Amino acid sequence: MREITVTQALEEAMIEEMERDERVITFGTVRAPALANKFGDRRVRFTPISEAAFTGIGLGAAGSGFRPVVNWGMVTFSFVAMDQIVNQASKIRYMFGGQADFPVTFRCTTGGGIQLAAQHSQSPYSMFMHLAGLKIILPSTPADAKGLLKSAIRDNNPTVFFECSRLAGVTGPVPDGDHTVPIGVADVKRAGRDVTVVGLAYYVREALAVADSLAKEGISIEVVDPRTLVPMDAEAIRASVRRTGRLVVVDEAPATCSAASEILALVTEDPETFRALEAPVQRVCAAPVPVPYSPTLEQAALPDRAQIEAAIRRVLEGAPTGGQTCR
Amino acid sequence: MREITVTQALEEAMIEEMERDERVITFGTVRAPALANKFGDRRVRFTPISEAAFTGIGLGAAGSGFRPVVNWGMVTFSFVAMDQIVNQASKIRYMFGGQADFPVTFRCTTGGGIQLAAQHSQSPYSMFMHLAGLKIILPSTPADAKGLLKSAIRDNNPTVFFECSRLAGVTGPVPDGDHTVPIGVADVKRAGRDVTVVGLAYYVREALAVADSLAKEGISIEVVDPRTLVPMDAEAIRASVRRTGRLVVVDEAPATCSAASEILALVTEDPETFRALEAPVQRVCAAPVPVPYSPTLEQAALPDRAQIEAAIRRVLEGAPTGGQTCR
Amino acid sequence: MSQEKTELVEILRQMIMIREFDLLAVELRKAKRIYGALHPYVGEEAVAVGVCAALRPTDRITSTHRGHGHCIAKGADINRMMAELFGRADGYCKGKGGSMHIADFAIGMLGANGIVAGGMPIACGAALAAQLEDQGAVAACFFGDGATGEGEFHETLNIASLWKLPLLFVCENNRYGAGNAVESVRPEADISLHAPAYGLPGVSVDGNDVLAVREATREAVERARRGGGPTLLHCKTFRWLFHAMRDVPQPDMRSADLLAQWRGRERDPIARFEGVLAGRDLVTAADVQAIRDRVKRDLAAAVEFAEKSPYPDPKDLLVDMFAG
Amino acid sequence: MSQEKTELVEILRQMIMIREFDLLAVELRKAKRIYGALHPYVGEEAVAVGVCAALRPTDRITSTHRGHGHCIAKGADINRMMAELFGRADGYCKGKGGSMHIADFAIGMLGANGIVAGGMPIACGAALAAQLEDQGAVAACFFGDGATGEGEFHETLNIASLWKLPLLFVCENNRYGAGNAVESVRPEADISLHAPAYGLPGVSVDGNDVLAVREATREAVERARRGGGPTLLHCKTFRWLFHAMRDVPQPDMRSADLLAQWRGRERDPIARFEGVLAGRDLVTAADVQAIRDRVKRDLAAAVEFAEKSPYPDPKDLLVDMFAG
Ligand SMILES: Cc1ncc(C[n+]2csc(CCOP(=O)(O)OP(=O)(O)O)c2C)c(N)n1
Ligand SMILES: Cc1ncc(C[n+]2csc(CCOP(=O)(O)OP(=O)(O)O)c2C)c(N)n1
Ligand SMILES: [Mg+2]
Ligand SMILES: [Mg+2]
Repeated sequence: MREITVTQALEEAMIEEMERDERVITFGTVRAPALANKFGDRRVRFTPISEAAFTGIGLGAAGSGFRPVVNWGMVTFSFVAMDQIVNQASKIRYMFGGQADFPVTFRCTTGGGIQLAAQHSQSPYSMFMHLAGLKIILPSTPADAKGLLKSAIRDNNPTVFFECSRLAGVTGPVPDGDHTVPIGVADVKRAGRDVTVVGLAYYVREALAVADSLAKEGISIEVVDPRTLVPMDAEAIRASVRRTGRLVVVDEAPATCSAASEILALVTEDPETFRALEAPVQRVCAAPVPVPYSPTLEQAALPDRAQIEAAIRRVLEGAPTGGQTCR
Repeated sequence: MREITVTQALEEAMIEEMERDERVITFGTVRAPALANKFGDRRVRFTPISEAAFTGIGLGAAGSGFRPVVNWGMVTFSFVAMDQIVNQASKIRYMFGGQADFPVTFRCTTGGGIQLAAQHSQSPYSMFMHLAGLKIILPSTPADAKGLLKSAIRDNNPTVFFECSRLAGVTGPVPDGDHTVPIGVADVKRAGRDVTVVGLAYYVREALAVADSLAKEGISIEVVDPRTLVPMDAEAIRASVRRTGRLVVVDEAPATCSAASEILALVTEDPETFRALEAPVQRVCAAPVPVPYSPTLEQAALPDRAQIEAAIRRVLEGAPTGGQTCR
Repeated sequence: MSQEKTELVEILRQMIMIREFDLLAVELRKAKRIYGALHPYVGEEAVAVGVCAALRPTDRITSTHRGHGHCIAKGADINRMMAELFGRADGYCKGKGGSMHIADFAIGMLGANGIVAGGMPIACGAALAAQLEDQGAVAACFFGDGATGEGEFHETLNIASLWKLPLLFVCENNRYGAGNAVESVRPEADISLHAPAYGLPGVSVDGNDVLAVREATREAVERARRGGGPTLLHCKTFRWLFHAMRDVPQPDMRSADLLAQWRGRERDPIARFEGVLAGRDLVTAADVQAIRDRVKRDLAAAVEFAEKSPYPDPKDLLVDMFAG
Repeated sequence: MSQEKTELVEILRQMIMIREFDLLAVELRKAKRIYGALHPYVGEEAVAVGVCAALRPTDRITSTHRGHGHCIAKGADINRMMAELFGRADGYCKGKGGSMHIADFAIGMLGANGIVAGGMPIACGAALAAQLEDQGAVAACFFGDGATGEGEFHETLNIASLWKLPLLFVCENNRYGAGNAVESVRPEADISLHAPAYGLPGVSVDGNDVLAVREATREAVERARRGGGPTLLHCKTFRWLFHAMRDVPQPDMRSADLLAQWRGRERDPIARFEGVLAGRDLVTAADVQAIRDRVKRDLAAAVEFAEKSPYPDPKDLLVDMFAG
């Protein structure tokens, strides 16, 4: 299979969906020359720096028959538009009794790790997950990125599509043709017996790397990638935890009220899964600070492989696992 | 002790703090005639309907030596100001290396239950908790409301003070004099042996009511009120759960990535508390919908005593508790 | 009856309907037969009706927290509006929205909005859709004087003008935003002053003169349909009643004198328009009385319709959340 | 040396320092000795320096993502600025902020801001503080032409004018917001046109003429100190370099011709001001060369200071989060 970057995969998705459906339009503050040349400046626009207005414009155009893809740029810029997201987009369908659909996709980049500091490095997906009424997507591979963006654009609901900054240039195989990935289905990126590690975005890769290295000790890690945060494929995660009896969740958002908290809650409130647990569940998250600029501090603020490994060892402590019997 | 409403308690707090420190100023879109008459229209202002601007004005004035109390009105209006909250208020101190303090208090009403529908009924504290850098307060009694508002105004950090709509008219005893309540300290509102119920705001009262009624069956409920959501008094909650072995969290926000999720995570990731758990932990939260208008739907959307009781019975299932032995 | 006369009489009927609808709603709310918050449009009828009289059914509007007038003027069914206020299953939003969230997408009414200025970007999106569809449709957003304090007002003016969108900005300057007089929250009371900085026409009009509003709207709409871009229409009117009520009305601090001035026959938009019609021999006092009677009968029927409609079934709580 | 001459030479020195600082920063960033995003102020020096020359140390400013010039003009220490770019413990923010978040509250520099228009309400709060303190202090907020797209621009203009706050709105119209020419995002290029709707003076000035900027600022500041309220000062200037760089500069699509025009001696704010000073016999070519040499030595020392400063200790990660 051909290998392309996440950025290329996303651009392919945009082109294919715009070709497929002329009601797909797109705008944001940054020009998209490739798309504009192909589809013209009526369907591909750039806007003034007015996130609140152009978010609402996307919503209004969606309610009037179009399928806008609105690019916020960095997710931190979306906070300027938060009223349109919270009070309008997430509520509009239900509040009006379901009389219209609002097929709008909001794209944004997310995450830290590239020294852009607090106002350009944030991973606030849980704030959007908390709102009933938005679908939330966070892919970790080029194939998932392409397939999920295509699904998001075709979905008839407001959808927020998060693009992890550190994954933009990462390559991976992407199937040819109309490759879509269903919204709401988690993916087991690596099967294992001893510990379930749920990773988000960049931390799927990091979890896989740790799993590789622990495999040498005979510790068998299952890496689950939710891919979609709303709807969350709770059953896939629970099923994995019921097999392994142990859960570590890794994400670069601070822990408090995070997606990681939610996954812990989904697992521990389910009686069957709770009973299968052999160790306390663990979060490996960012420190509770705005992301700092200096590389030494930023590295300390964000999770790393050592922390993931330590959490895995904590949940394995005293456990009669493959890993431990092999040692 | 004299009994006053939450609203009166909050007004007392404002008056006392404005008398105590002339650097305390206040503004919002609604006039506050009692305060304005007492302290003049330089310190007590009303603003245009410009939440983003006046939130930032509060922050800027705080960084310039004042102690503004900024009234957003309903918490849903604060989303218009979300950039100033997320990108500015929560980050400003850390991002600038701690060179200045920003003693600003943001007040807002929160919650549903009074048929104001989706855009005027929301309980999004977890979205603010997720941000590292804000202190978050959510009192349930007039005494706590007064004592915590006074502490918030004196605190040297940006603080969001949530006022539950359904509690506004509720009365309770409030000590005379300079009554303050420390930020970050939970309160056990009722001691009990069998189940820890953590309630937030209005649901502290509801949990107490359920505890009363279950007491008749010999089921002994401990009701814990965190009062402050950031910093969360995790140790008080964990200590309670270690005693009871069972946890139910009740709140009127939807469950996903909520304060309730966070409390479940804080409890289940702590090894000692995890080992003390005798049943899956439970959330009793709002349905995942924007709060609907019609009373029948709104009641169905928000938690009620029956759901609290059912959750308590679920965690007690098969348990050799006082409650069960009495039956 | 001539086409012109039919139209004018319908304008009168709509204004009377709006007034009676909201006066009735106030009584219903006082009696706790309906719920939540209520913002009566009484006194401002000429704005909604004058604007919508210049629109087509395929044109789209957004509204505000004070939205009943806009619904009725755009052609909404009062039965379903009333059922919504009663929180019933046959309401426009199946009881999920209430007074502040009535919408009827089928007639191009894209929703009331409980967030001040929140509807403006949405209307701008509808105007973008209209421009892309290229069928000559336009959009209009209603907003209050208070809403001009919000950044979304400014952002939307800028983009709509830049893109020459077929959008009509209708400022209902009723002189107050809740308890605050417009002079107390704006250094310049004249809202049309914003237009030049955005390179679009700003027009001030007597918002209690329904024909003047219709005329100004027609000009703006024609320009918009021709690709000439948006207009800022500043309609000067007055809110007769309190800002809002829940169980009881919010205190209204305005002087009795001021209220009397605006409620007098010379300023009342309905009385004035009745005068115009009578002067042109288009209606008699009896005709007007007949309209009023019909309106009252229709409203009584709407209340009956609403009360007969069931409350939504709690089992349907999750219905309408996501589209398939 | 006369007071006047001292001041003018200091203005020249600051402009040269800003230019050299940012040209050096570009090289440092290309060499990956500093991190993150960098927005050079080259070509716009006369705005920051002209404005700050009319301010007192006790006056407060807020800045933007393109903030080095504002820092230097307000009197920041280039050693601590440079250490911040290097991400070191002796930087202004102890390495936590970087280029987009330099602040020095001690000199009234309330922070650069990575969010377009985000600093304006904060400056307005500083102006409110100044009004309440009643010591004649003022505040100024710098913002770009692109920032006028944001609602916070409008909201802040309105409140500042309404409350007659001592606030100076300094629009640095460098004709581009990132890749977008001002004409492509605003229907009206002239930003001072916004002023009338807010009842405040709007003044356009040649932003490459440092004395003109200083003069316009002086007038505005004097009015503000007297309680006359805010001014919108529209400074027309030009961005010489790319919008921003990370590991490499963002592509700059502007024509070589256009760049050459603005970089020529007739428009270059520094060359022009050198000409003015030489024409008034205040400096010789040798004087200017001496200033340049000193600036370069100071910058070399700043780099040395920065590099000697340790990286922040990861153990201090949580320090500075909350005030006691
Ligand atoms: C963002 C936001 N802030 C505050 C409010 C509370 N509020 C509701 S209506 C209103 C006054 C609006 O005034 P105006 O725009 O003039 O409309 P009018 O009520 O006069 O029709 C206010 C402040 C709100 N609903 N939304
Ligand atoms: C709210 C927000 N939206 C978008 C951006 C991305 N961005 C950074 S600088 C910039 C252009 C700003 O243009 P202007 O205000 O003219 O300032 P200049 O860069 O020309 O100095 C943009 C779009 C941002 N930082 N914040
Ligand atoms: Mg009004
Ligand atoms: Mg610019």
